[in-house]
Amino acid sequence: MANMNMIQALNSAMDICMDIDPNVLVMGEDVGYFGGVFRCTDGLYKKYGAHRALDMPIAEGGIMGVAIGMGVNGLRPIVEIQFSDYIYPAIDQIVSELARLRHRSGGEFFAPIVIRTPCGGGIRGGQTHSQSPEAFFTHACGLKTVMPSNPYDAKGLLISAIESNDPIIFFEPKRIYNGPFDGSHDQVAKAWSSHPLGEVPVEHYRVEIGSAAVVQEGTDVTVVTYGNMVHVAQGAINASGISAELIDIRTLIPLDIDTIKASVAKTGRCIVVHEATLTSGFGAEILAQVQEQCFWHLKAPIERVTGWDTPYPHAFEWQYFPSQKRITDAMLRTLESN
Amino acid sequence: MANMNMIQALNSAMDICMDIDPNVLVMGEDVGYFGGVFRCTDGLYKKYGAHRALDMPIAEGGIMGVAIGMGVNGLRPIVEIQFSDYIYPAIDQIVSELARLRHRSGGEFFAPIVIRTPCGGGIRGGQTHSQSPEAFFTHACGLKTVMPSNPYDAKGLLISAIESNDPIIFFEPKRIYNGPFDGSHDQVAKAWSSHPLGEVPVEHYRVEIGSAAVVQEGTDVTVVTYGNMVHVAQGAINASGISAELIDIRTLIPLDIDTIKASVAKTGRCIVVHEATLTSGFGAEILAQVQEQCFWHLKAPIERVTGWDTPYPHAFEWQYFPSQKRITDAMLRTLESN
Amino acid sequence: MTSKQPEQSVKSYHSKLFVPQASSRPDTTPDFSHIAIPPPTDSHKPEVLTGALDMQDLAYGIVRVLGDDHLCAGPWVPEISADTLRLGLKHMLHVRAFDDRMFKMQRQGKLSFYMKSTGEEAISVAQGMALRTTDMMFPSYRQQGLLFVREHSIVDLMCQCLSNAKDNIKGRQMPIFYSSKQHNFFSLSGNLATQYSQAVGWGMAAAYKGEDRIAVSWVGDGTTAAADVYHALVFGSTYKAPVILNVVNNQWAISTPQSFASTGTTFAARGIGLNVPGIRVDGNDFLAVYAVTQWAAERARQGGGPTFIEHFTYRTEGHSTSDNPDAYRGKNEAKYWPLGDPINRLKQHLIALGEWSEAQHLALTEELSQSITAHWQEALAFGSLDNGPHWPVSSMFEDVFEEIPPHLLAQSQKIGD
Amino acid sequence: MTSKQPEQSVKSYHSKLFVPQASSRPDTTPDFSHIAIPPPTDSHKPEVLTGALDMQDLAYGIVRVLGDDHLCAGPWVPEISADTLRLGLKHMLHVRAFDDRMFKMQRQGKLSFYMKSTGEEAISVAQGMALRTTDMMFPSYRQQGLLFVREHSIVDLMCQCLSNAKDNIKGRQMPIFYSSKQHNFFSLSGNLATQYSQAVGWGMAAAYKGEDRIAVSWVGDGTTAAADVYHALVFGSTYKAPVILNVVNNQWAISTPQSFASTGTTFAARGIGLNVPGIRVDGNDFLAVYAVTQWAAERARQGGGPTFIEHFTYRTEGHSTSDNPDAYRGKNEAKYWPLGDPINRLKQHLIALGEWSEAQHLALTEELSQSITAHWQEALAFGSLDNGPHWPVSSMFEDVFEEIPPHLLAQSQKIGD
Ligand SMILES: Cc1ncc(C[n+]2csc(CCOP(=O)(O)OP(=O)(O)O)c2C)c(N)n1
Ligand SMILES: Cc1ncc(C[n+]2csc(CCOP(=O)(O)OP(=O)(O)O)c2C)c(N)n1
Ligand SMILES: [Mg+2]
Ligand SMILES: [Mg+2]
Repeated sequence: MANMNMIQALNSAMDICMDIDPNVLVMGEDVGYFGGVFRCTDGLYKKYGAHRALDMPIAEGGIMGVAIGMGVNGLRPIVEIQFSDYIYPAIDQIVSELARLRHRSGGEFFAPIVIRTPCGGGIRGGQTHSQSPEAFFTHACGLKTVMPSNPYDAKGLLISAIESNDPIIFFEPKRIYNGPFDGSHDQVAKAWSSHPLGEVPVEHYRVEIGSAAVVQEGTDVTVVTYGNMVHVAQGAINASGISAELIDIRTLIPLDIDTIKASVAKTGRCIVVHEATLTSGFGAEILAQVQEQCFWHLKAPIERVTGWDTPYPHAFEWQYFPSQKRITDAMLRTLESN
Repeated sequence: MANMNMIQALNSAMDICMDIDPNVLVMGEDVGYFGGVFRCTDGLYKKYGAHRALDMPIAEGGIMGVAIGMGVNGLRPIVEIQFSDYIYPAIDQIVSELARLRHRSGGEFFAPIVIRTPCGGGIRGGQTHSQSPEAFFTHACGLKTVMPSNPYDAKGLLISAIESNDPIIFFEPKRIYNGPFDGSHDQVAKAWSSHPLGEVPVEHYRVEIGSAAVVQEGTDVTVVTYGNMVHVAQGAINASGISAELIDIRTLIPLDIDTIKASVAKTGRCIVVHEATLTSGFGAEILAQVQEQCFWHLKAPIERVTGWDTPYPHAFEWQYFPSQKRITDAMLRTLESN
Repeated sequence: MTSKQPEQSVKSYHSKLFVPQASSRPDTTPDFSHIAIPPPTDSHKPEVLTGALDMQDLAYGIVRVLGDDHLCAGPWVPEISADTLRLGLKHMLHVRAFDDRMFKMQRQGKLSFYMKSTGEEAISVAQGMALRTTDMMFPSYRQQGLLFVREHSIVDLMCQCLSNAKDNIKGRQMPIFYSSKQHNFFSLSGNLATQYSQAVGWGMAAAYKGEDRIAVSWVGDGTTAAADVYHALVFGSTYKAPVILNVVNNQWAISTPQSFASTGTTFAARGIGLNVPGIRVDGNDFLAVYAVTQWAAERARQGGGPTFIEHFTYRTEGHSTSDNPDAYRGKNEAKYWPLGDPINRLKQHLIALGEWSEAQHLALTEELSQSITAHWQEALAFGSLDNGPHWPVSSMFEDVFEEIPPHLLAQSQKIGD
Repeated sequence: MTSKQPEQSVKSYHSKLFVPQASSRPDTTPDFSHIAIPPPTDSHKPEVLTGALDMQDLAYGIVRVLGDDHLCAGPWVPEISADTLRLGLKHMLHVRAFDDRMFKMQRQGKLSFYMKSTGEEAISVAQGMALRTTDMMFPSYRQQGLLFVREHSIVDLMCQCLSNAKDNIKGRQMPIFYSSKQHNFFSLSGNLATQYSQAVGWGMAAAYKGEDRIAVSWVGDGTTAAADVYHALVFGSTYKAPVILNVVNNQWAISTPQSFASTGTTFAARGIGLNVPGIRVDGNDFLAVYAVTQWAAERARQGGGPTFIEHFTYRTEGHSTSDNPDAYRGKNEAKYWPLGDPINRLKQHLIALGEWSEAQHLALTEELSQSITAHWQEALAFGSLDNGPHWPVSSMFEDVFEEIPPHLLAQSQKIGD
């Protein structure tokens, strides 16, 4: 075991997989010599060479097209999209090609690609360095969508993703790269060394894609969330003293609805939290499934606490980023509702 | 008033707006000389010339980029994307640029664009001529999303869209271009002349964007849907004899939740129907809002009847396309649930 | 709901916008006389590793081998036996017979859709024959000829078009969207151009693995405008990927003339500024296509990177079964096309060589037409779109992922509902 | 949760993939000696409506006006007064002073981010001056010089960077993402290249309306790989849109050298295959940039369509406040750049003309630095990102649509929660 932040954990996952399998390579803008603008691929160029830590032209659509061809030819590309805000030029290749290839070819062709991309706000990045576009990908069948909330999961999930034959979009909440962030932006930043899940095995291990984690148990309300917001929700739960069960779904598709169901069956109340904009966010899908499957257990309407339906504003970062207070208020409303 | 099918109604809307305002022009692949592969822009080239019914290179991303520039320079482009399955190359320009321009420039710049695009299945088009990607656009704040279900609405909504200063994605369910289709694919196709809303004023009129229509009243369950599925749902309601209130939302964003709320408050039961794939479809958002706002009225879980989470299959079109039977079953389940 | 019309804000404009023209429209007479057709002896044949700029003339000329006298001439004459030529002719005739039959079957309601490659058969057949079977092909939808060269089962092609129980892609795609891993023929996409940059990635992987296989891809003239074509050129050139990038310039993109994509110059020229040599070739000249493809394949294998080949040809028929070309182009425009018909030209060449005769041609045509008929009956026996049998309905939920996840399993269990 | 490692499926490969190199890395000495720098007299100046292919040499050479002797020479010497040159010099010095100050303010925590244009000032300043104020500009993020030429309020630029109550875009974007409709300066996007095809559309609209305004856009060398650049070229050329498309080749794209985008040739060459003339110009030569821009603007106004201009320059500093260039390129690589510094070159020219002196230069530099300081104080008085005042929080919900729809109104009422 070693202390790692998210960046180191992700780096370790890639390093291990590249070491095992020469078909694994990392590619993207500035990922080679420089090691990525967030340093996630640091050292891989030196260790595996320019051919396997491959700098690429600035054309996300081109990077994806090329990655698919590589995947079809037996490689296992790990593509970095520098910011998830810049994934849109690649959407056609992802949605029309990558996601559908196995199906449309009757199972003959597939491309085992992982798309890693930093997402989310909280870093003063304004509207083009703060987006959380995960919901788009959950609507395109054929893709798995993952978002870890800590170094342990990050490494284990990334290894699972690299070793999977399905295409996977792997979102990395950049605000927690260096430490868990509970939304208290006016306090000193914490490091991952202060968090139990900052303890990470140095060797190979997997965290299963499609399984949620119960972060902490509780009896009165279920809080379903992922990424960044796990820590903000945890902060809210701890500060409020509410007995909430906190679920980190970790994987959006396939969603581990059973774990959520079991919890809501127990608590009868549920709130869903994410940073992405409200309308048609993945919260709507979670809410829908909980409503469909736990209707008779529900004692109060399920609430969503999310980013607003506006572009992410530079000046109002902390009014946009869902706060502990908004989460606590939602839990309280849910508890009071009868 | 005149009898029009959807194609004629849309054509009339464009013709009227082009006649009024020289800043209005239509553009896209095969929309000029040929009048569009579905003939929606037929005659406009002859009447307004090659400069205003503008054939374009096959690059949806380029078409959108160029349209935005035109919009910023005072024009009001009506862009046709030949099939909504081919809108993905334009997504970056739509989501990152068109949708955000007014906001990011503090209100200084905007582009009043309508993107018309045929959607949906039922025409043996396989997975790349049958998609219903509307939910993607509902998650990108700054866009309005419209889908008419009949000629009257098609014309009135399209005129409203062309005259709006907001960017609007206008989905046209191609299966009902020529007649209302209630899912009975083994029966003789009906023409719009057999439908009251095939009677369309020849002159200028608007149907307000953001207002739903109660297609028929009922007491026991609310069926919320749009596009194609309005007719399939209506068929199911009529055949089953269930007293269902049928709501055609017509506009996805902004959603007329008040009309839905009033209905569910009355019926206490609700199902949501669309052709798009289930997960993170717009049905999830509708369900979420109904649950949030009508929780205490609900006597049964809200159900979704949708396309499956698979690409649209060529051979199994009628197993994929939501059938009257599936809608009836869902209504019955909802009614039995207590 | 009727509201009054808004007032006219501005008068009309005097547009200065340039809008390209078509080669003909229904009310004009086709005229291709502005196209200069050089004799075969006019072009030169560079060394395979020549720099893109140093062979620029080939992007603006037309590489030809078969002259008006039906004999070979010029520097591009390939080494090719009469047997091979006869095989090429047979494949082309076979494709044409197949296309004609399938088109008719669509018109009779047996198929939901069809697309012919009439007039363009030389391109896929000659290219397919000039490649190695281990080379990977990323075609567009008008290269069915490649599958004939690679001896794909004709019955199986028909079964795909019928979406029946023997369709290897399980009824999932429209007719003609073939996929055959066994034949190194990539799954066709309905989305234009996407396969172009994928081919480059495939080639990069081959180079990365130290192999000497190459990738080959095709787009139409209209499709050259798509972003993926640029991506293919940028990435292909940056990493010197072993690929051949073909543009089949058949003059039309549905109703839109090539002038909306060519920017008033040749397509072949487009690669040069990205350091990719461009060659324009007479796409109806079997031998010229063959020779140019061999050259480009050799360049790719030697590490010289991509070649951008424009095949100058003509789409003799409609775009697909969904359109009527008489609505947007001059009647019989194909008759005015100055480069003739590829089948007829190869036939005349073989006859001129004394290696073929009208009688043999007739017999072969007849034989192929009969075999197509037999294959069609055989294919129908495996089912049809309307009447089945198909794959089991539950198969729809397979292959979305490698294994069916719980939510899809649940949906597949509901489908009986 | 630990599972055992999968077995190694294959051994390692002997890659044949070509991967481009950098001009230098921290462990190598910068070397630009392979770049041929032609004298100003070497290039020719074509008529403005010359065909793209007929002026191809300009895409592979370097148009220069200021020679090593700091005097003008060659066919591109523009007609320009000493007053205008002095104004240009002043703008460039002003931009540099502004950049230096803002960068420092970021380092002191006053701004969240900043990007300098050091070494590239001649491009935006000379181009801005060669255009008409009615021409519309679609810049990337390193053309702040344009706003100085158009006399944008310096305080207001700073207010944008501070996201304060006077920020004309209401605190919505990061520093430097300016927007000024009044100055015909389009709203900057964080997404690279998107503005390029928009500029073409803007120009098409101008032509459609019969106006003679033109649109001008800029991308960096790295950004040339983006799809929108191709779209701009394809659509611009197809409709002969009145636009100038600039590539600022400053040799780096964050840590990635231009070799990952240039495909081993010049950027200027890229337009030719699309019938768009390409001109490579010495981007550090104020007079050459000015002259080439005048030429391209005239071509556009006369209906000749787009010109693709590559400005050959060097990014003297880091990419932004977020990176340290010493981590990925040779130390002081800028010192090795063979085309010098644009400010110094114009200064030396004016001195050589007898129109300027070291003393004047010093005085002007000092004056500008003081005015920047004064403006900064003034701007700060309107608030800062961390301490406000800002626009009211509710303003966040405005401008998403023209009018606030009910669901956003509801959200804006909840924000107090
Ligand atoms: C991305 C995308 N946009 C639009 C279409 C619709 N479409 C299908 S074929 C076609 C024309 C293609 O013309 P060309 O590239 O010249 O090929 P050809 O049909 O002549 O072989 C169009 C517009 C599509 N399939 N994909
Ligand atoms: C679509 C997109 N992809 C990636 C980025 C991240 N990014 C910002 S600037 C930059 C480098 C651009 O380099 P270049 O075009 O050479 O411009 P320069 O910074 O040198 O002026 C990158 C990759 C982005 N902003 N947008
Ligand atoms: Mg074509
Ligand atoms: Mg650069």
